[in-house]
Amino acid sequence: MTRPGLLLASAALMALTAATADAQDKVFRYSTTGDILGLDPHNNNEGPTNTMKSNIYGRLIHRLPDLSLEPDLATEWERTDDTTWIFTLREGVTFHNGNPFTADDVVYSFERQSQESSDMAFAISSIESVNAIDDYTVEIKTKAPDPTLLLNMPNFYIVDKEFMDENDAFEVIAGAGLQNFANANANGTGPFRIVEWVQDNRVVLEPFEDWWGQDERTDNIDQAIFTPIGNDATRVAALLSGEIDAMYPVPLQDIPRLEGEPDVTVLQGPELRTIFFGFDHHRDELLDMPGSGENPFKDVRVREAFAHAIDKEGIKRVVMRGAATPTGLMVAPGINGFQEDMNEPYPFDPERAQELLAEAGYPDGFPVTFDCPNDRYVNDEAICTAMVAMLERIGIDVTLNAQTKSLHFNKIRDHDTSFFMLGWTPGSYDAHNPLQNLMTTEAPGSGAWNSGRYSNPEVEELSVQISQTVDEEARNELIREAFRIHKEDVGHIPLHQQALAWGVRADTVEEVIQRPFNDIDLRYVTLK
Amino acid sequence: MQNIETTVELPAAPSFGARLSGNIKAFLDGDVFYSFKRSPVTIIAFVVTMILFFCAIFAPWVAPYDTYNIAGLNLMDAFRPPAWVAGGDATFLLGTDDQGRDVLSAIIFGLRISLMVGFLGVLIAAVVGTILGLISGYFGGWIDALIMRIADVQLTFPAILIALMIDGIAGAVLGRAAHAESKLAVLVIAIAASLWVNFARTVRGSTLVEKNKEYVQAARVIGIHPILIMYRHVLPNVMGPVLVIATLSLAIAIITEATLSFLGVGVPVTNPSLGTLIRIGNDFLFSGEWWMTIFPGVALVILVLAVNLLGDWLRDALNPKLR
Amino acid sequence: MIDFIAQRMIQAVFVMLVVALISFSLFQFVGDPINNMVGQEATEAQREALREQLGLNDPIPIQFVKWVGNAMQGEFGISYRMGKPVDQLIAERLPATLELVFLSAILALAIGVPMGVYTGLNRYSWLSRVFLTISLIGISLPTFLIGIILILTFGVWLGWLPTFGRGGTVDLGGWQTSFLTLQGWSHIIMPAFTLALFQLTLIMRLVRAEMLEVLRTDYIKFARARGLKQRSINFGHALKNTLVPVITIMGLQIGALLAFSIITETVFQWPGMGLLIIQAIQFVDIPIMSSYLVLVALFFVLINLTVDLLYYAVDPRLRIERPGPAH
Amino acid sequence: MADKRPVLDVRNLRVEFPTRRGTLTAVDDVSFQVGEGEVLGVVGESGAGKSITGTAIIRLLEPPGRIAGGEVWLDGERIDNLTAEQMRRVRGKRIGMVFQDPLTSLNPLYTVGRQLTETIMTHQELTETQARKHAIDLLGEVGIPAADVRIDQYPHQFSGGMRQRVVIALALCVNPRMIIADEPTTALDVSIQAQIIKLLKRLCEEHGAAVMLITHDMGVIAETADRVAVMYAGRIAEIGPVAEVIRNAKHPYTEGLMGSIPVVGHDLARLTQIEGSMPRLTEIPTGCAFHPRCPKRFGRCDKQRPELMQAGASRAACWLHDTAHAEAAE
Repeated sequence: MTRPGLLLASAALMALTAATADAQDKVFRYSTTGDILGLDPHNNNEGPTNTMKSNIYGRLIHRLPDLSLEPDLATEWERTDDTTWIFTLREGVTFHNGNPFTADDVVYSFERQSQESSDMAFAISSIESVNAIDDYTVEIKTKAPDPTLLLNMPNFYIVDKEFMDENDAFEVIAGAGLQNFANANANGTGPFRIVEWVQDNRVVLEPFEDWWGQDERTDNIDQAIFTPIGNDATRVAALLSGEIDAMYPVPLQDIPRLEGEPDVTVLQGPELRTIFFGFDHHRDELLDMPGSGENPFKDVRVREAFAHAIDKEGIKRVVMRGAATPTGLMVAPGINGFQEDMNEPYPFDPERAQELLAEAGYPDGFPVTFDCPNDRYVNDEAICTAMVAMLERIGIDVTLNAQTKSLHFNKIRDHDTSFFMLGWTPGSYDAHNPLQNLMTTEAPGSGAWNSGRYSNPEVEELSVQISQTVDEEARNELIREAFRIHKEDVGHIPLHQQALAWGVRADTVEEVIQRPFNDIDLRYVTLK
Repeated sequence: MQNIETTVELPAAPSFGARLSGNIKAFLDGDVFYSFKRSPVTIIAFVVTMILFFCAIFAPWVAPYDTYNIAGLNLMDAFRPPAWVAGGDATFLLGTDDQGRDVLSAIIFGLRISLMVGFLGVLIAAVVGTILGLISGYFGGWIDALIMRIADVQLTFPAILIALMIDGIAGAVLGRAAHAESKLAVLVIAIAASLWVNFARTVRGSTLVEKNKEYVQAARVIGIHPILIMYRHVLPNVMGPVLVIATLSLAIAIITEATLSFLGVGVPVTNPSLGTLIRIGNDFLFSGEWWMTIFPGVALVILVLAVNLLGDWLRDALNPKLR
Repeated sequence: MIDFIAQRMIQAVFVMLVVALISFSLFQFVGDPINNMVGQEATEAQREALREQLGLNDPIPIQFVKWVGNAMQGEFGISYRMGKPVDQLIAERLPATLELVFLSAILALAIGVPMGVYTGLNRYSWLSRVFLTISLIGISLPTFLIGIILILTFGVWLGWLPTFGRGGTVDLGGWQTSFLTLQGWSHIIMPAFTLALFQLTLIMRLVRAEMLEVLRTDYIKFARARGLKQRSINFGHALKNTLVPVITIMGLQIGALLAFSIITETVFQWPGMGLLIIQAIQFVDIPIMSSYLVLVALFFVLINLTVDLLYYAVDPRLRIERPGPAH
Repeated sequence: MADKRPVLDVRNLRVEFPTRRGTLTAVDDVSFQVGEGEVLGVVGESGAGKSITGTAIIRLLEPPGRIAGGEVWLDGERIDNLTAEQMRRVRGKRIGMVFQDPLTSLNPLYTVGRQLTETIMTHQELTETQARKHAIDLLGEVGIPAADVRIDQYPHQFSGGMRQRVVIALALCVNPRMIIADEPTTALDVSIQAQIIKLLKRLCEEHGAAVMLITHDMGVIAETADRVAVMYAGRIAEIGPVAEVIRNAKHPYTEGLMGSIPVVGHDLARLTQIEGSMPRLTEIPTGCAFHPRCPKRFGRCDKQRPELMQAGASRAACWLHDTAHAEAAE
């Protein structure tokens, strides 16, 4: 039985790097709930897996913890006209297996990542073509003017053409899958290389000595071991007993206790994910009111009543123990197009809510089933239970249906819901992403997660324009207008940004920089 | 042949009342009740079980707060420690949980669901299991093979999958509203489905042994109907192990209910059962709010302890050979 | 005897087919795997293509027949989540669960039977009362609570045992065993005890109930009348007669151990079949679920076969009757 | 009956059962002896305390029953005050017991041979093979054909009669001095009964064992016993040589008992019947326990309990034979 997934690119490189694992003493052990899905950078679009890719693979542009962009494999870039960009590539860069990095690799990577079966195709969907001008310059043409191209570059992973062709691994096998070569083996230009991956057990990484950024390396790790631990309490125990040096997420209720521990510190900060509630705008008859021929949610006053019924501060203080930032917008600060002044949440005003309900003709409310996940977002089930209490207080007869995420997402995708909770992190860190996926239905490829099928003609039109306006000023104006209409419409009710909570051993770890997307990038870890 | 005149004076049939009081009097000074009086442990267990049942049935009147009236919950009351702990509040004797529910009332209401689902589930499982066990043990042949193979098929599926399937079917068959109502029924069926096999196999094992005993063969020889044989002869000898499993299965049933509820198949989390209270509280156990899981846990332990001790006494008392 | 076993094997195949059919009709209720397999930004077209490729659009009977057809040639499909052939995955995870279940069964027997005999023999001693009460507490606390308490006591507070995972395994020709190294034992002891706790209570109570009945029989009275040593009466004559019903339960309990191991493995992050099936259920990983269920069905049939064969070994009265399908 | 020291000497034995309804005296001041090679029959209606007496002697009383008084001597050595371990060594080695129901007396899961060798080796320093050989001989002696084959078979492979033979073999396998046979033939059909009785008698003579044969079957007693004791309500009503007791009973209860036995050749129109039934242990009448049913009762019968008095060749506990006071005035 062959050891699953031997990850070093080739035996040759093994001889080169004299350092073997056990000689070092600086080992960084960290853990989260689930294992990575695979190593094919053009597949497995999921949080922890994407961060692992950024440890191993180079991209033209890298996103820093403060969300600003920094040169990676491309040293400079400029836009020659509305749809053409010229990127100058870094010279003297080698892949983990020693192959040199050239423009051909960029072209090959574009062709591979834009395949139909690639999970990451969305990030470069606006690119028309990529061709090499010479060994170290590349021209990228977009189908239409794309203001968010640079923002999407950190999701465009560069693989080694020779290595892939040698192992005939061009084709991206759809769905998470290890049996193909690309998903089991990694050969990037990133600061770390994979030594071993035993699925659901551990991933072992070591620094890549010939990394182009070796001299300004910010981390001092000799070996990193990533082990998934599903059960929260067990993961907390593993941190307390010192078997692991860092872990996330820390259950909110355990934060005070961990902060009390002398050799453990808890890093907290807002996550880019926005938690919100959505209505069924589409059906003529609400699922829970058979034969009534009415859908109360079609009336904006009912939606506004729901918005006023929610005590966001109460949820923040009690359910989230202060670790959440109530929001009024569908995007979090730091996302391109965020408008600070519009971020004022709907005020908590139960009386106003009951007045609105009466005005809309439902003085004593109506029955509705509230669909929630119970193992996806932080304290999701507790939030929904608290919500039920608040809605019942204004007369709505709520039946809570809290289910595991696979069952919950199933209902969401099938639009089989009247009132639901969902969370969204814009993949491209740009405001157009939620507009396209959550707040519109008409444009091609839009409304994937718009379960309530909210659609406002003006917002639809604005969304299309936003995707094509290159000028930043004008684009922000359009975004602002779209969000204003959506807010007036109460298309969705944004709740809050949930907080990240990372538990780190103070006695072994000097510092870990926390980024608003919830995963540890080994570059920013320094051990004692 | 001299016919023997037997004029026997039949006593007038006693009225129902007399017969009933007669039975009660006979029971009271019978040996079963005597062994009950003698062991203090059993008395305590009996009293505790009755109290728990009483609370479950009359929950709305017994519990200080109506935790199922969701609107009444006030989020600001959440995480209050028990009254005697610093920061505790006398109105919430055992403190409050993450939704501001008074833990004591939540336990009483939770008890109602857990007891109902637990007892019904175990009862159905016991009846179905024992009958099938008797039949398969007694008749043997292809019936036995069929029943045992059904058991194998059913044993394969963890309760979780069974519940999901039954809930799915219920969802497809019943309308949306009826489906919500059917949650409890789905739970009971799922739990019964996952427990009956224990009873069936044990009863079958014992029936196999009893079947070879002469008294059963004798009964068979004189043509007593097999069902009567099983009922009157084999069943009493099998009650011992069945009672053991029944009382133990109650604990499993209550915990299974919590797992199923977590999967969204059981009772909604807005009116939590005892098992669900423990599950939710479990996350807070070591983060300072220990009372959220400890008190429901203690309640469950007391319930299971009382029921099992009662079960032990009943089994020993009912078994003629053991007295 | 041979024809009896052969017959059971035929029944086994039948059971496995029924299990496979039920599981395929079951999966639609567990959710849609596609959501978990592709990222949130995947377009509808990509999802549809993947669903087509995995054959999820076929009606259930077709999926079932296809799966059985492949299974015949030993092709159990590729796991949606882990992309590895299912049989390789199961082969990897099986030793962990088998060793865990095996050790907990031994623990349950080694502690449960003597306790059962003791409480059966000295029915009214205070120690018997203590055993009965403690065992009840053991089974009324949910497995996940017991697991967490053990982890925090021995893992964090005392630091004697590791808090999670399965270290120190030695590779015996493909079979990873924990039993050969001290570190392996340190990893397996807590999960095994958590798993054993429930079975231990059941065995103890059943042995006690049976022992009480057997001690009242004539042949025990006759044995005492013959002046046999008390030890050989209790542990020879009495215990052997007590074992017949206990064997049924043990056979059954090994099945229950498999079901209980799901929770224990999740709490201890034990890389066994339990963890595999829970992750598969959450991910709606149909190939793994179907193969797992059929494999467990085979387990149960084999376990029940051994239990019935054990009947013959222990109870000669059954041996005389022709061991045809009757038993 | 050689007038040597008796094998078994029971003096004033009292067995009580403390129950919540008051203490029941199942055996009330019973004394008797059994000589070597002698068969003492113990008869009486069921519930008279016959089996309790036997069980008490071998000290296998089920709690709450206990020996409340009196002494039991075996071969001149007192055994009722032995420790449990000492008594265990006595059982089987010096006192053997045969139970009523052969079907349940043998451990179903052990072969006949194993049960025999185990008993033998418990009391005698023999090797496995020697014990097995001795067991085979014993089985042959008790009349089991092809003993060397049957020794490895299980109890359920033997018929009722055969099983009782095995039980007897077990009881005798270490040559006990005393055999207590508690209704050995009751569960057997008549034809087998005779064989078992003949076997028991023969073996006891050969081994010189004394036998206490407990039964309610007067026919078995007449054929087998040398002397017989008639028990009523926990007491010995009459004891004496079997012919004497049967033909001219001294105690009215014995008379009634004997009268109710159909004797071949006598065409009795009607068997005598004793009115009423034996008193429950909780309502034992004062004085002579039989007096309520005794046709010949008179003054002092209901006041004072009669001791065993010499009456011809036997002794009876009945004031009719109180020669000492010769009808002293009440």
